[in-house]
This record gives sequence, structure tokens and C-alpha cells, in this order.
Amino acid sequence: MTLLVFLASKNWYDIRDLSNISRVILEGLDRFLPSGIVYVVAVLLGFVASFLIFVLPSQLIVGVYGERKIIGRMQSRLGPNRVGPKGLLQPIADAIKLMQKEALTPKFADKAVMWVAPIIFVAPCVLLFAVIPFGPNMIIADIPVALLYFLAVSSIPVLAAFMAGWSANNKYSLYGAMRIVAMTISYEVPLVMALMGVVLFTGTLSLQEMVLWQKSNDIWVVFLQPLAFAIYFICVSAELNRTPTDIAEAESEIVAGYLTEYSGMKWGLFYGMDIGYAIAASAFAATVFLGGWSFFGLDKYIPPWAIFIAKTHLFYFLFIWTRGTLPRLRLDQLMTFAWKFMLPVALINLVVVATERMLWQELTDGKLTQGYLYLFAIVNIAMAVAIVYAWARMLGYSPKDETPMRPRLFNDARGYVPVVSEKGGR
Amino acid sequence: MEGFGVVLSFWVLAAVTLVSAGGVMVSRNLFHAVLFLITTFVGIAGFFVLLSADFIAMAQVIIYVGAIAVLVLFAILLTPHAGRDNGETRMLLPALLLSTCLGAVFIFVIVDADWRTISESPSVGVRELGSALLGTWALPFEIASVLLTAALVGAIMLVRSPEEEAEDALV
Amino acid sequence: MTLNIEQFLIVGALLFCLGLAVALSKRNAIGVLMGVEIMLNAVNLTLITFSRFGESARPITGPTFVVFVITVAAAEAAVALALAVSVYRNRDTVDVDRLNFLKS
Amino acid sequence: MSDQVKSEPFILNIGPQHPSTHGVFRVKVKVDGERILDAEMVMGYLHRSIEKLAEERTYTQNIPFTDRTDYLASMSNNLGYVLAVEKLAGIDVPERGQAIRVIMAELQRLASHCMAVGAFANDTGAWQTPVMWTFREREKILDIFEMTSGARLTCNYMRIGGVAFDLRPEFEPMVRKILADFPPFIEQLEDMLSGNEIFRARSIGVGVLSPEMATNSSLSGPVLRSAGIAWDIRKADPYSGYEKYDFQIAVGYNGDCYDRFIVRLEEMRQSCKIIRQALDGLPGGPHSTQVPLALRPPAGEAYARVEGPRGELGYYVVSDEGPTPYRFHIRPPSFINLSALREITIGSTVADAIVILGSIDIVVGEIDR
Repeated sequence: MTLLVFLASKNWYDIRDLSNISRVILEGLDRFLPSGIVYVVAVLLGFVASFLIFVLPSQLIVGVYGERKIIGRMQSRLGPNRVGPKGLLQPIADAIKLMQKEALTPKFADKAVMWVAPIIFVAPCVLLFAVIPFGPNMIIADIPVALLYFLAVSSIPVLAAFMAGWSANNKYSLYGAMRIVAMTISYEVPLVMALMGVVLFTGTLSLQEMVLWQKSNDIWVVFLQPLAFAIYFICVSAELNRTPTDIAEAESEIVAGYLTEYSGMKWGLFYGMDIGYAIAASAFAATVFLGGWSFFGLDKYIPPWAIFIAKTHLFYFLFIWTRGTLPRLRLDQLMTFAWKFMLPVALINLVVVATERMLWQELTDGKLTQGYLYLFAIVNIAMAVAIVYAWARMLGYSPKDETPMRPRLFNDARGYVPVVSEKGGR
Repeated sequence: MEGFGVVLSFWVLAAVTLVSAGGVMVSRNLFHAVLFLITTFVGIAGFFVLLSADFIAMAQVIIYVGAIAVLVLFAILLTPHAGRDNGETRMLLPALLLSTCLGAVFIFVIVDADWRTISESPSVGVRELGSALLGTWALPFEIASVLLTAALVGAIMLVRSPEEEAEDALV
Repeated sequence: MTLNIEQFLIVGALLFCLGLAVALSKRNAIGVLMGVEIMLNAVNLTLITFSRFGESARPITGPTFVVFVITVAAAEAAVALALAVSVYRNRDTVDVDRLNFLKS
Repeated sequence: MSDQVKSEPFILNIGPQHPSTHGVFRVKVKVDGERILDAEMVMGYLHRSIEKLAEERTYTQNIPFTDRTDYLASMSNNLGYVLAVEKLAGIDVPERGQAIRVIMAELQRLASHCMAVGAFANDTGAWQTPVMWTFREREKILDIFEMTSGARLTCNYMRIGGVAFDLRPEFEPMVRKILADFPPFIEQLEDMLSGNEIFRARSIGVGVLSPEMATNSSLSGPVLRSAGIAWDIRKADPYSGYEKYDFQIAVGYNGDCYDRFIVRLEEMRQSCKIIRQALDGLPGGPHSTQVPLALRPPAGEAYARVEGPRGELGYYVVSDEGPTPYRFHIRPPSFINLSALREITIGSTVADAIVILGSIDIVVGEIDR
């Protein structure tokens, strides 16, 4: 996959490709520092650029402030507007408040494990952004197994949550710990199946090459495989336990799940990194499904990293939207949904996509031209709807015998005897 | 494999892995032992990255840290009364003796033999592994999948309680 | 400042012995299983070391075998833990010393 | 996990400090994994012995107590107590007074059901969005209460023989405005919740209450009607002029949490209907008859019952010709509705127990009195 011609010139002031600036800095440093040091500085520069400039502000602005403002609007209230101009300093105020709050440790808690859990919860979030491409050559580590790296690193915070829940020696947090582990394991399987469908078409595991594939073929994978995108969204919102599936810290049932005993900045780390993982998941979705930094050729004029950031926050809005409106599912409903619905549908999707990929190989006898992709896209969209409906009917969901949304109405009291229905309903 | 960074990371990984493996041996609380076990798995995944076997490193983290460690944790949860003190049997001393002798033999052989090694790493990427698994090693690959299904069914049969079996018998 | 095969093999050997010690000395069946897992990982490490350093016509066989070892280890862990749980259910203990049903 | 798994059941405290017990109310739950084996309610955290205090105060001084027992439905409580004393002392209330009482009681039902519906949706996990919507509508009603009676929650508006103050001119346009935008709001709630798949999955078939169990544990109000029994005090034993108004009783199908939710929504529609009829035919004349402050009703007892938002709200007053009642007792519908909670929650999961408790809509002030 040759790197396509890119208009951005090589001089440092061209903001369309921020890697020029880092290249200029590193060349400057190279003259009088040993190469080992420059290697470390390059990685640090990458970390500063990706995490401190993109993730932390978007965590604070979009994650804390934006989410509370948008959900406030959904609930016909204003949302934070006291601290700072129009409430923009609210996240910083929260952080300061959390820092000066006392981080309690319960008497019989497992102190060492309770102290380590937030650290292990935070570290993988930073690791996740090493493989995500912000622009044509704005990526810290373009490793050939980036997709697997993402799955591997995103399975570590589950263990940290379990450690937090188990070590807090509190019945509610034990509930939360067991729930989060059981749910994440059962939602990781359909997630991997859906992503395998994507890999079949793009042919590589590296995220940069996936973006280039989508750019060269002028099609986004979300149109090519809408079912994989839907499965990805549901599985990721289950793993991050965002609202339709936030049973690990279900406020109304088990107080705060595995976070019950945490207070002060320890809780703050968990809360902040929940949003960090949501942003990482939406960045990953933007790269894999929504064409990353490419926008059908427009990325020559608009800075590619701006396109990427816009797509990430667009996907993040889906999380905010579901959090603001949907109620929560029960644990056993989630489990049956994962194993009886998500997994079979993901498998069928994988089979259909594999046959398409083989057809694509045969029909274009190896040249893999672009034309057939649009045909596959239409077929896949129809297939997605058909599979979901057919499998739901197979599992026994029949819309006709639904309980009506309106009760029965009677004109006079009938005494203490059950009323045989007169008008409508049973 | 030269360069200061590589050697430094090797010694760090070796220290982390061996110390956490020792931790599994020494720690008093079974739950801490599992946490040390997880650190060992991550340390070994680091070794695989050092030996430029990326896919295996990622598979190791996903399968061992993501699934087997959780399996062990759930096993501990499902056996509440069994002692969680990670104690040793009376066979502690003979076990230590045996493993030190075995270790001595291994290290002697390693140091004594002169290995014909190649310097640059052969291309062992995902593509080659995929073609190998489905090419020359296709049969063992299918047998492995059958083995996994058998293990799955076996584990469920072992753990099912009489009521669930009775339940199924009725239907 | 170079790494050669001996260092990796020594780490693998030490890990294997540690796993053996854990497997033989632990009283709790789950502790024994942890020891076995460490031994399997040590074997994986040695396989990959030979695949990286050793001279061979097909270096890919190392990682292929590691994949098979990982699948077998996963299957074995699942069945062993299922065994431990069902033994716990009948005997209310998972201590290896007291699981001597065959003795009269 | 069956008991064969030997994870012996442990006691979980859905304790006084819990985000969804609607007040200081504790359920000691014996739990095996997620399944509940036994549930035991512990109450009395909010006991203020109102019934004993009322025996030292005159009949008029007792009216503020009735606001504070069920702080979400103070108008209905006032109405119940005042009817009991009027029955005891044989006082009759002018037409206008009765009509104003009906309007106020039905407005209070709207406000209380808004609270109940919002809190129930919040218990199923809809993260505060329905509660904020229903509270926005409830605020409009509380503003009307504040304008007419001076207080939003504990209104203390009704007096023996009528109501404390006459209606102000701005009252009618404000109520008309509420009647205009309540039905579309209920449609909006139905679209968001009743039609929502996850909400239906969480509440249909959860906490099913059979009609026999409902009648045996003498439940009343929406909980009874959702079990399929058409019983409403406003129809069965009309008081304060309810027979003049044409409205219907909402009855559910199989008595689960979902039915209680849709019965409450339907009752809000019927209340709007009643308010509109009462407002159109509001008679002129005095709003209350003159009653001496130190009223000394003849010896005897009287029991008056009112259809409060939570069920049959009864007041039993015994007089020994003294200025203060000899005995003052309240029949709290929440307390009696709780008696069915234990049978329903056994066998369900912890998450369902919270949803069931939310659907029964209890007010702890009324339970502990």
C-alpha cells in the first residue's frame, strides 16, 4: 500500500501535518544528543501530542463538560454554567475538588490491591492511543498487529475493576466486580468476531493501512459492514459499561458497584479513565469504521487530524445519547442477549463477509477493484436488517402478542372481584 | 539484538517476570498469587515482543490475561470455604530440591552448548503464521478446535448441578 | 551490549523450575493449576527464543506450536478448574492433601 | 446459581442509606448469588408519633400534621381529615368549597403521580432523564399550590367546613395552561418509556401480583387496579361531590410493574378530565362555612376515606366532647401496599427488587407516621 501523494509541504509551519513540527524538533535534537535519548524524546513527543493535546482536553471538555451539558439539555435543564466562562472550567473544578477530598480505605479492605487498582485501570488507557493514526504520518507506533493490540490492552482494565471490587471487602462492590467480569467476557467474543469481518476486507491488522485502504477505495467500512458497526457499538458500550449496560456501577441497584468504597482522587481516576476509554473506543471506531483521517479526498485541504477528532467526538455523542435516554438492562438479560443474539449474528455476519471477500477475489481475479465494493455495501445493508429480524423471530420475539401500552377503562367500581376484560386487552 | 534499549528492557522484563513468578510461590493470599500470575503473563508477553513475535504477544495477553486469569479468579470465587491462604503441602522441601537440581541441569546445558544462532530475526509475521496454520499445519489446527469444543462441553458437564440436569431432562 | 540466546533460555529455564516448584508444593488445587500455567508459559518462551535465534528452514514452526500450546493450556485450565469446583462441591475442600478418595 | 453451588446465602442490606429506597427504609434481603431467598422490611426510621401528638391539639391545630405524614400528597391528606371531622361534627360544606377541594385533590394526584412515574423510570436505570421531565411539569402544579395556599408541599389549605382562602383570579388561567400541556406531555412519556424495548423488558412480568393476593393483603390504589380489580373510592364511595364528574378507572392486565406504570399514566389523564369539568362548573358562593375555632364535636367516632394517589387514605377520629380528639388514626395506603412486597420479591433478582419497590411507590413519611 504505497503512501498516497499528500499535498502538505514539508516545512514546519504547514499545520495540515503536525508531524513536520515533531520532525523539525527531533532533527534539531539529533545534532547534539545521543540517538538513544532522541528515540526516547520522540516517543515522549508522540505521547505529549496524542495524549496531552488530544485526549486529556477532549476527556475534560467533551467527556466531563460536554456530556453533562448535553445530558442537561436532554433533561430540559442547563448543565454546568457556574465555574468559569459558560461553565468551561467545571472539569478543572471537579478535579481540584476530588484531589483535596480524602481517599478513604475501609478497615478490612485489602490495602495494597485497593491502592494498585486505580493505577492498573489508568495505565492501559494511555497505551491505547499509541496505535491510533491521527494523520498520514501522525502515529506513534504503526505496529502490524494494532487491532489485536487494541483488544489486548482493553482487556486489562477489566481486571483492574475486578481488583477494585474484590479488595474493597464490601458486598455491593463484590457484586459490581463479578458483574463487570462476567459481562465483559461475554461481550468480548462478538466484538472480536465483528472486527474479524472488517479485517477480512482491509486485509491488514494495522490501523494506518486500514485508513489508507478506506481512502484508496473511497468507501467507509461502516457502509460496507453496518452489522459489524452495530455489533461493535453494542459490545463496546457493554465493555465500558455505558448506560444501556452499566450494570457494573448501577446507581439504583448496587449503589456504585465496584466503586462504592472509593472516594477522592482514587474515584476520580476511575471516573476520568472511564471517559478516556470511551474516547479511545470512539477513536478506534472512527479509524476502523468511519475512515479515520480520510474524508473522500477532502483531507488534502482540511487538516486530517481535525477530521479525525470530529469523527471521534461524533461517535462519542452516540455514547452520550444512549446514556441520556435508555434505561438499564438486567444482568441475566444482558448475558442471554450476548450469547444467544450477539454471538450468532456476529458469526453469520462473518460467514457472509467471508463469502463476499472470496467473490471479490474471484470476480476481479486478484485486482480487487473498487466497483464491487458498492454492490457489497448494498447487499450487506439489506443482509444486516434481514439477519437481525430473522434471528430475533427465531429467538421467539413476536411483535403481535405485546402487552398494550394503555390500560383498560371502566366507568364504575366493580367491587373486590377481578374484572373480566370488556374493552381490549386480556 | 544489540543496543542499550533492548538490553535494558530484557533485564527489566526478566526481573519483573521472575519476581512475580516468585511472588506466586511466596505470597500468603491466594488472590495476591493470582495477581502475581497475571504480572508474569504480561512479563512473558513483553518477552515475545522483544523476540519480535508480535501476534503471539498480543494473543498471550488476550488469552492469558483476559481469559485464563479471569477463569482462575472465578474458580476462587466459586470455592468460598476452601482455604485461601496459598499454603504449602508437606512436599515443600522435596519440591524445592527437585526444581533446583532440574534448574542446575538446565543452566549447565544452556551455558555449555555452543548454539549456532542467526543474528537478524526471520520474518515471523501474522501473514506467515496464518499461511502456516492453514497450510502445513491445517490438521493440528482442526484438531485443536475440536479439542477446545470438547473441553468446553466437558467443563460445563462437570460444573452443572443436578437441578440443571433434571431441568434439561424434562424438556 | 548484545543479547544472545543463552540469556533468554536461562530465563525460560528458571521460570520452568519456579512453575514446577509452585505446582508441586501448593496445597490448593488452584495453586497447582497456576504452577502448571507458569510451566507452559516457560515452554512457550523457549519455543519463541529458538524460533528467533535458531537456524532453521522454516522458522514459523515455533510460533505455530506456541499457538497450539496456548489453545491446549486454555482448554486444560477450563477443565481443571471445572474439576476443582465440582470436587469442592462434593468434598467442601480443594486441598490436594485431603483429596485422597482412592485410599481405603 | 442453585444452592448446590454451595455459595451459602448471605444477608444484603438494601439499607436506609440506599439511592433508590425513596426515603429511610430498609429491606434486609437474604441473597444467594443474584436470587433473593427472603426479604424483610425494617421501618420506623421516620416515626414522629403524629397520632399521639394529635391527641393534645384541637381539631384545627391537627390539620398541619396531615400535610407532614404524606409530604407528596398533602392536599389529599387534608381532605381526608377534614371530611372525617365534618362527618363527626355534622358540618356541611358549600358547593364552591367542595368543587375547589376536588380540583386541589386532583392537582395533587397529578403532582404525586409525576413523582412516582419519574422515580420508577429512574429505578429501571433511565439516568434521571424521565425524573427531570416529570419534575418540570410538577413544578408548575406546585407553583399553583404556592399561589393559592402559600406553601408548595405542605399546603395546609383545607379547613373544617371548606377551604382556607378563596381562589385568586390568576388561578383559572394557570390551571387551564396546565390542562393544555399535560396530555401531550403524557404522550411524550409514553413514547419515551412505555414504548421503549429495554423499559418493557425490565418491567413486564416483573413483580407480578395476582388479584387474589392483592385483595387478601387489602392493597388499594394503582397497585390494586393494576392487578385487574376495578376499585376506586371516588366511584365506590363518592365524597365531596365526585359523583357529579364523569371519569373512568384505569385497570391493568396482569399486575406487573409495567401495568402499574401505565395505570398511573392513565390516571393522570383522568385527573385532567376531572379538573377540566370541575373548573368549568365552578359554582359561586362562599368557599367555607364558619366553624368555631375550639370546635367540640359530639362524642362518637367517624371514619372518612379518600382515594389518595397511593390508595385508600382513611382518617378515623374519635371525640369525647373535648376540644381535642380522643383518638386520631390514619390508614396509610403505602404501609399496607408494602405487605405484598415480600411475596413478590422472593425469587426475583436484586435488580428487580429495586424496580418492584419503585413501582409500589411508597412514601416513608406515611409508613412510619
